[in-house]
Amino acid sequence: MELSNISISGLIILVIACLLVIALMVVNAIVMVYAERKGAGFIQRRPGPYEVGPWGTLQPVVDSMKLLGKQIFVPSNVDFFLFFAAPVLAFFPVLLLFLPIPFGPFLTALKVPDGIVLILAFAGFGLLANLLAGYASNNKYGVLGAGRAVSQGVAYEIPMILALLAVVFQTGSMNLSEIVEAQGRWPWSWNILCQPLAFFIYLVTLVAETNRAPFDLPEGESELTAGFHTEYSGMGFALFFLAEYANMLLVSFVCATFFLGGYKGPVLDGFWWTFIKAYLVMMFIVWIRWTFPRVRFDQLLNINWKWLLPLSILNLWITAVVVNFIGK
Amino acid sequence: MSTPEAWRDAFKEAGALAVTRPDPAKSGLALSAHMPAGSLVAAAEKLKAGGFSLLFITTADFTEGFLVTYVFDSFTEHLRMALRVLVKDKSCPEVPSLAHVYQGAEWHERESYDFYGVIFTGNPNLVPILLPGDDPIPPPHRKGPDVIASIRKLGFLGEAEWASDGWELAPAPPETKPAAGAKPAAEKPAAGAKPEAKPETEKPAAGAKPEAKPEAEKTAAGAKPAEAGKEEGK
Amino acid sequence: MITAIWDQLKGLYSLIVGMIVTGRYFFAPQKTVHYPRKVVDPEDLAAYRGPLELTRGKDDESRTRCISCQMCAKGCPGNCIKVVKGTEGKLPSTWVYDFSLCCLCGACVEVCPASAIDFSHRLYLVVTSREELVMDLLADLKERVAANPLKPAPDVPAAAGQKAADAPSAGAAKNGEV
Amino acid sequence: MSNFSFLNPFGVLDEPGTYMGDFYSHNFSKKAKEGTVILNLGPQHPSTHGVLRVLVELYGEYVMRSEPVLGYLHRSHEKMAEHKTAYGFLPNMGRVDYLNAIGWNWAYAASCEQLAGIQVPERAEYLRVISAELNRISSHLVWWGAFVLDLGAFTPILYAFDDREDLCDILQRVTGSRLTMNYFRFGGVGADGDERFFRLIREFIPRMRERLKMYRALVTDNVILRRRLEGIGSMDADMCLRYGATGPILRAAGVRRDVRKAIPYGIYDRFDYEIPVADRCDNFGRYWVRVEEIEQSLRIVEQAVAQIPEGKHIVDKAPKPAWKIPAGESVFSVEGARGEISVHVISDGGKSPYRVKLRAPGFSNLALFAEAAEGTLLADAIATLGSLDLVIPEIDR
Repeated sequence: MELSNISISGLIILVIACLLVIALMVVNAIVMVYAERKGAGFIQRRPGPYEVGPWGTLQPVVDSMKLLGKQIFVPSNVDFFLFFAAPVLAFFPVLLLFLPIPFGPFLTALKVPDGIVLILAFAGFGLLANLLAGYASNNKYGVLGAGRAVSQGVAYEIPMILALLAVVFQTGSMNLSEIVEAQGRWPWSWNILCQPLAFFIYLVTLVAETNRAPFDLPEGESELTAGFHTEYSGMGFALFFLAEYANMLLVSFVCATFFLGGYKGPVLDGFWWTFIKAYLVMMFIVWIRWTFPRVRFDQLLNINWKWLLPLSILNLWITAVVVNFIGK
Repeated sequence: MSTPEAWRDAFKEAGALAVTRPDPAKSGLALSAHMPAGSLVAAAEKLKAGGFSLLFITTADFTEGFLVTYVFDSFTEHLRMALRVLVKDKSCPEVPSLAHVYQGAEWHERESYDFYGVIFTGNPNLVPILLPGDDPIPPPHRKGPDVIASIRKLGFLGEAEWASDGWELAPAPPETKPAAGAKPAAEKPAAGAKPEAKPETEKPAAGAKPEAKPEAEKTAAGAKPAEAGKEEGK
Repeated sequence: MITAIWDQLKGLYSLIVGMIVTGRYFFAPQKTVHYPRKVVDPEDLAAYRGPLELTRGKDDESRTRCISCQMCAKGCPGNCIKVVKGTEGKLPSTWVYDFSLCCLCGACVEVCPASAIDFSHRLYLVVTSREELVMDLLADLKERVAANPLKPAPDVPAAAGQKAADAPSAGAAKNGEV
Repeated sequence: MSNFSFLNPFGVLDEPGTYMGDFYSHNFSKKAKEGTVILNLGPQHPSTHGVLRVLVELYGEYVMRSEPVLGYLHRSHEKMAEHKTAYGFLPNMGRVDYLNAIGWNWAYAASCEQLAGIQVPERAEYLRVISAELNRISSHLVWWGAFVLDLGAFTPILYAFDDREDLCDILQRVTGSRLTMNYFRFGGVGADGDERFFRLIREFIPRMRERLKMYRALVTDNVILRRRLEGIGSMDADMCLRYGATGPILRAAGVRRDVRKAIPYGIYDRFDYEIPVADRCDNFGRYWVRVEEIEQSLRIVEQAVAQIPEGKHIVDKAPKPAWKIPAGESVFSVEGARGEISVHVISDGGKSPYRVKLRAPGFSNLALFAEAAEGTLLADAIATLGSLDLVIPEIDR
């Protein structure tokens, strides 16, 4: 619905949408924790969680109970306000990012003409939260982790924007619903085929943006014990955990809408296609995590500034030329 | 430069007290040279020039003093040799450090300093390495007065190919030691007497170790604290 | 410039090969022995060194072969065996074994002239306090013989006697070599 | 001043409590420059294998100066040796370095046998070679998994332990335990290998060769790993000589030195195998040398299992637990998984050995970490630490 002339009914829809999104985020965290631990288990030829509940399904629920119950330990002379602001800042802005995403033909919480600008603008908040967490927890490892988180987050924002911009160029509009409408029903008419380079660049940046797998330097276990969230236990750690999975879900939804045809599917359109595609992308991220070693920090930045950025600019330029001459 | 004879002359020039040839089949050492503390660094530099590396330093407590054995071996062709230094004064044992010739020696020397209290002058960082640094304990590996053995009685150094007069580790006169390798008879009564004698001396020394200052002073040289050594004997 | 790009492509190819390997293992059968549901197959446990046990007597099952010669107590580096000579003949009256001190080195088993001691194959031993680790092996021998007496058949392996319910403490005959 | 004045000759030790942090960080920070951060890596740190603590002086992310602090796992095996019988000290050998227990068993048992002049029967020699090489493979597998885990890959350590389980099952059939093996006796080995033992080995060798191909595809050729290892942590031959570093570190520096060939012991001269040498001097060279050694050890075991004769597994009148080592001195070196393991036994013919010096390869290998990690990034310092294949109980003894 249009943002400008907001009415009472519009407001109610918005509130319901927000509640639904919070429910989605929590349920998704539970499902993703289970899926990740099962996936990791199967890759490593072990059964994964098995004891709690049928086939271990209650394991993440019990984990979150434990995290709720754990004592929140605050180390000595810590910046009290920032220490507690950081997890909250990490988790809640992500809630706002789910609104413009078109789950179904009519299921869009906030019909905003330039949905992608809203998403990318707020994507930087998680970065700020990591910085605050590392800085405020009075721990040398935290400070090192925070430094890495900032430079990595800033570095990988730019190729991400340029990659998405290429798709926007091609479809001519910033509104996510129109982008999905522009893609056809069958896989060969999705953007992934006409923008393969943009898809590859976006895939790399989404792994880096959510601090996952080969790029998980801010919380590199083997070097910085736990990076920026070393000193967090109990709910603080749980919120960071939830934020990480919410970010993963968000970038997977954006990847689904931009490159994999959103809610358009071969049989009949609907929000389930978005979820299937998003969860496929997430399983791919989990698969990457359990395969590759960690990239060193300067290599991480080299990949970005020396390879991803030029490639994305080149791709943008080619798209512009093609769109200009063929005239969409 | 890789035959024991060549090295024997090299050590002689470096001022060795004596050069002994332990039986290689039993001891695994091709040559062992006894150096005075002063000429140790010179011999080590000569060995380093010859491509030898310092494998480890063994310190052992004997009646004559601390015998510090430096074992060298060459990485290109195998020739295992030992430099030995005898430190007679047990109250303040001093040995020049090889840390500037072989950086690896620094840790081995700190370990000997931990266990025996041998001070290696010139070691860049002579603080305890394996034992806790903040509450130092008297060196645990020193032998009690009744279990200590004598190098000359044991005679494990092998026959001396060349010995200068200053060397006092020559094997003890044969009549107290029937055969070089056999356990000298004199040792047996001491060993026999050991079980009874030790428990009394052991208990008070161990019990009183930390608190009583004078007590620790007296037994500092020969104390054998209980916690490192398990109560021995049935 | 071309070689740089070629290196990157080769690098990407090596990443894909790595992904294929883990992908294939995603569907491979699991290797975990899931303890409550599956048990380590006893054949593998033949040489496993669990806590000590007294071997069964030749003629009378519940009589130990021990002649209380103290060889094992002397030879044990951990001093975990206490044998007290009994009244009737050479049989010991008490045979106390402290499993918390034992380092399973096997010196006692090898030095025993009457081959009276052997390692049990109790893999699933669980105790809640250190005192429970101090075992009286004479009582243990009687209890095991009572549990599955081999009766006259002297050396038939007691595979049949395997109790599946609780810890499969192997009552099998002593394994081959001393 | 505490009454142990002779322990503090240069007044280096200040009164405890007058400084922040503990004794070692205070002693380390005396030489710190401006604008640097003193960081404690360990002793509770995920990437130090066991309880190693490294004091690191960081300038930003660069390691300017580092000093490992040892002693958190010091059990004083050498002092225990002076209170136990020679036979009673054998189980300790499995506990000094539990990843390569057989190497240490061999060094101590052979050192006493060399002193006492005990001959070992043929079959026992073959059993010794087979168990030592299998133990070397299992030690290299644990190193391989843990090293790649340090670099951030979580899965390969599970595959490595998957293979190591088979090895532990095989070795358990003869030694009785899976980790702290007490297999060697003076004059032979503890138990003979039965038919199932040799069958399991024959099945294991081809399967392991298949797995080595998989390891190469998954990790060795992985570009991220190559970038993390090549050209980092350079330790050349001269540095190894100055520090006494031996084993794969020395062989990765281009020196062809393997105790099995340099000082032939046991029956190693009957098998044909090469010594993998790489003159790359960097982390990847050490990685490559160890992975190749797994292949060579498989070849040795294959030939040994084929040629093993019948016979006794221990000499007839083998020394009993109350056996006394004859008076004398003996040094014996063995090629362990991490380098040259030497045991220096001095015996006065009494009930217990007079002095036993255990030369751990890790002790000298770790000493050169400070010089190799100077000026590198923190992540590279952790990678160099992992490439040294450290086992802290062996270093602290």
